[in-house]
Amino acid sequence: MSNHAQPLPAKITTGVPTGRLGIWWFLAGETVIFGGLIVCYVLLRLHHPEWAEHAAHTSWIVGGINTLVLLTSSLTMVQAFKAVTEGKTQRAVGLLGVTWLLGLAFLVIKVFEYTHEIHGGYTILANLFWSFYYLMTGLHALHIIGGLVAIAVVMVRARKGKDLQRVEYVGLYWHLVDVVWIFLYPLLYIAS
Amino acid sequence: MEPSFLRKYVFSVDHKMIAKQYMITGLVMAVLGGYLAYVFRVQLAWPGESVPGFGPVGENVYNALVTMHGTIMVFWVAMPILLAGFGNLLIPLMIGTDDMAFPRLNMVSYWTFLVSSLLLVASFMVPGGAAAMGWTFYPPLSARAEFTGVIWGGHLWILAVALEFASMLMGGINFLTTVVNRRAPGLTMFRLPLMIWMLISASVLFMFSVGPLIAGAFMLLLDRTVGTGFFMPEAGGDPLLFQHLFWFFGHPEVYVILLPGLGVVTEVLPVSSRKTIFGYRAIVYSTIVAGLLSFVVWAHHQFISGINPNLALPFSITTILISVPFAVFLFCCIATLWRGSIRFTTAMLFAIAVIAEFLLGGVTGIVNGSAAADIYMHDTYFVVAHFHYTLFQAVILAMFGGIYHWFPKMFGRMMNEGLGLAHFGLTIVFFNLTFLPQFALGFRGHHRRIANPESFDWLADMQGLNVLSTIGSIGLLLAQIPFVINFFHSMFAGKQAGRNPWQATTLEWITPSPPGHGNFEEAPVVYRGPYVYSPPDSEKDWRPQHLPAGLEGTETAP
Amino acid sequence: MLSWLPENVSSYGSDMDSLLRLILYIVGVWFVLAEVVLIGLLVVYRKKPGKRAAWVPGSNLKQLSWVLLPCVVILGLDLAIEAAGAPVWHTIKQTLPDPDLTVRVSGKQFAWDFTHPGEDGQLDTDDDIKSEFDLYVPVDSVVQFELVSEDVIHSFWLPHLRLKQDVVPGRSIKGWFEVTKEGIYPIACAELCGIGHTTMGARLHVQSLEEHRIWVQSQEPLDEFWEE
Amino acid sequence: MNETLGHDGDHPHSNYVAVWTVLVVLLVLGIAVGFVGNPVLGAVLVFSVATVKAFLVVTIYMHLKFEPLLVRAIILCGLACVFIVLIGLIPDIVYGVGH
Repeated sequence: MSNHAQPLPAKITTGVPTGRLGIWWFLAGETVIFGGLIVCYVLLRLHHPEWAEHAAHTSWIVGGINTLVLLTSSLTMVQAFKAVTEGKTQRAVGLLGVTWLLGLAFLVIKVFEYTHEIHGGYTILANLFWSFYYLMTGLHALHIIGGLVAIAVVMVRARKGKDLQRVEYVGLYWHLVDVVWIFLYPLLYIAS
Repeated sequence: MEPSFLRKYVFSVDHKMIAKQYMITGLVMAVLGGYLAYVFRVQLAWPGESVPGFGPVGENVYNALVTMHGTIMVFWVAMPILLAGFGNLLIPLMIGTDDMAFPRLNMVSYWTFLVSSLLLVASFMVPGGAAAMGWTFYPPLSARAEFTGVIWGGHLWILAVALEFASMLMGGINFLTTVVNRRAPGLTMFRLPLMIWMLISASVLFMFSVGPLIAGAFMLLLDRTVGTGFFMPEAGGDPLLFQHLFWFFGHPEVYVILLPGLGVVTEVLPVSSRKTIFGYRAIVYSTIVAGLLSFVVWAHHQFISGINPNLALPFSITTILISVPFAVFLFCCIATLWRGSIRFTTAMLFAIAVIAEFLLGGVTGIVNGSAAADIYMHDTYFVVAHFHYTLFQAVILAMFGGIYHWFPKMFGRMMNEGLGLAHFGLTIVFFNLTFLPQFALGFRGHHRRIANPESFDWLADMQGLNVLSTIGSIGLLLAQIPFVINFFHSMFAGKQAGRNPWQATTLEWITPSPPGHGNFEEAPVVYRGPYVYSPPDSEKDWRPQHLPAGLEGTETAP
Repeated sequence: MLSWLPENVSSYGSDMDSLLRLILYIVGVWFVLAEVVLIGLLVVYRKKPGKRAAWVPGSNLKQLSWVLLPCVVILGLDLAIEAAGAPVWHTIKQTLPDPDLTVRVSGKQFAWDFTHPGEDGQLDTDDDIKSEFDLYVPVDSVVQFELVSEDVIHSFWLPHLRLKQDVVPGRSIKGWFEVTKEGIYPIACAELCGIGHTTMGARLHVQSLEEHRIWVQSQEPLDEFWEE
Repeated sequence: MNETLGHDGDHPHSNYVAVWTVLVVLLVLGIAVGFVGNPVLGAVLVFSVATVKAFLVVTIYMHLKFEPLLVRAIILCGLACVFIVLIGLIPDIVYGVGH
């Protein structure tokens, strides 16, 4: 540090648009929340090898279909962003609509899955594994619902050609929800 | 166009108004927290007597009092005033921008915080009373309502804390994005005032440490409401898991509220000693090191909680190592005074008191940090005295210092120095009278959170110290009266402050007092570091950050 | 401050007291030194007419060494404190000497239950002696305890023995102590455990070997009485 | 919040459909390795596949590979914290004494 005046540096900020930077900070916070939850589950799961028995009652087929649905929705979401950067707003709105429907499909499948499991006697109180199952998938489903609301808002604005940068922001969020599911799926459905 | 009353004072998106909203809400909560402390201190000094202004204190009421005192002081006083209040007020002003990056998010953040405060206050009025599980909320005590008899108070506590975290996360995102992207031209990271460094370090620490606890709070809420067993051993859960999650957050949280307080000190010291801060980079790096270390020390709160005893030693070593970066900080502050020209303004007195008291808080931390000594000291009044000597000074004393220092930027007027001096003297005397005896009580083995020290024979001959401490705490509360008078009187009738009453160098002092909408009349450009006081090549003993080359010596004040 | 400590009656208590003394001396010296320097600087460099402050930015190593060298010393002292504390921790928490007597301590809201072995010296046999509020142990003998909790977290706290250990439901935590002086000492709960936390106390009765033997024998009828 | 597109923060686009194809193949692979007899080996393989999938989504769909160091550091710090918790808690929760 000097007391003398110094020339201005050419550039001081990161070059990341403010909105996108804010979203990344938000996603980092989300990462730690879901990460903390997953860590708790993993630790207790390692302590209780007998949970494998319960985990066998989750359906890897339904879970797999849902993973496919989410992966595809991520594809349509990123395509919508691409369309925005190419100036094809109407195509972007259409792709956002497809993403929205895929998100809804995920939730519908999830509801059927829950119904089936609860009828089978596997409620949230059945065992700690199921408590974790409902907490983790439930929290994830809440994020999907939040994402659907956000996508709807962005779509309405984008139709009028406004706030197009938000397509990217909501996309970043949506991909993170996808990434969380990519980990939840093996944790709850596959690993024995 | 003049904004409507609602837009200007209630649903404001202006960072200065939001800062005032945070501070006033925090001060109101501080009064509540102080009142709770008064009630249980009287109970401790004269057990069983009816407390004037409250009534008799039952045992569960006592537990609720200490729980809510801790919760309120950490989450509803320290965080909103120091982090959110000073952060909102100072970040845009100090980095030379017109507002936060996301003004509307900022407003949402305050309103979320206000709702959380109301929920917390409401928990006193629900059947069963407020939460009585200790501010650390350890399960299984907190995981089942029947263990304490508190049902709704506990639910509301978790909800309120969760909302408060959400609010502070939004605020943190705002702070970090603003500082990264909206600094004035020329304001590189190493020209930032140290207060900004402290605020963003605190925000980063909060953001990365709170996640696991939020996950834990979801689990705990389900345990309480639905009856799951995430933390109940009979269901396969583990009570220690929550303690780990809590303290993984809890230790960085200490620095979240400590660092902004130290930031106030680093701003006030150079101004009032007319001398550049000693070791700017050393302070920045030691803050970063302390922040990093704070993520790997959490188990020192759990030495005797049943954790694997082999873990204690590594955690004890990392804990004790933390004394090094803080020693660097304190020594740099003390070295700043060397060969200065010290003016004893009220703000300066408080800043010096922060250093003096923090020294005692810091060295007593070594006793707790040593795993072996902690076997004896854990959960005694020694710990209580220790963390009040670190946090009371960082939160309350630094807050007062900050308010006296930046009052012109909040209300355009100066606070009264005479009343300030009285406030300072009484606060320091009674603060030490309250907490010094508690070190002795801790040595005696007086454990925490008991409503009646007379139930244990070996504590009987130390009861006089409890009385002394209570007298101190009552005096400490009364000592705030001059401040309240000063605050409201100066707000309306204080001496008009010019732009730069302290002849300070950082950017907030080139704005009008109080700054108008948009803060700066013309966007500032920064040419130098933040603390150029008494430069050797000038007659003037201060040189603002925005003064271009060739104009040195043309500073005018105020 | 050490004179405020309750009388030490355990075999490892004097190690704990010396550790506390060592830490207090080290940090006390530093605390006083730092405060004296602070106050001295405030007095010497108060504002005086015609005198202006110097320009000392502390940006080079030569100036910074005034701050960094003391910190290196502090680092060394920190490690010394750790080195002094590690054996004490090891003795109290990381070792389990062969016991002369094993007892089970069970915390519950809001009392301590103690299970002593009967004449056979074994726990979980028919002649176990149960007692609420009173733990009986012989003097100068290694007593191993097993801590369990029936409901919430408690903390087994014996100030005169310099011993504290949380009691966690779902875990069984072992520890030990050896009392060097006969007498009756308080036991308290040091972790907030609910409404009755304040009153959750018990007594440790330290008897001579002979007294303890007689006590064990005299308890059998009571135990049968309990069984009914 | 009134940024427009076309500033220096924009990224090149990759072939997203190809990435999606890889992701689906990995999904099938992940399910398949779940049926490996050895539970330890199975778990390692399953989570390796999941990590690769997540890496692809984050770097390409979320364009993290085009972001400056700061943004990558933010995410890495978050992950680092999660790992600290995981490592720090293993001795207690997984191998806790007598629980």
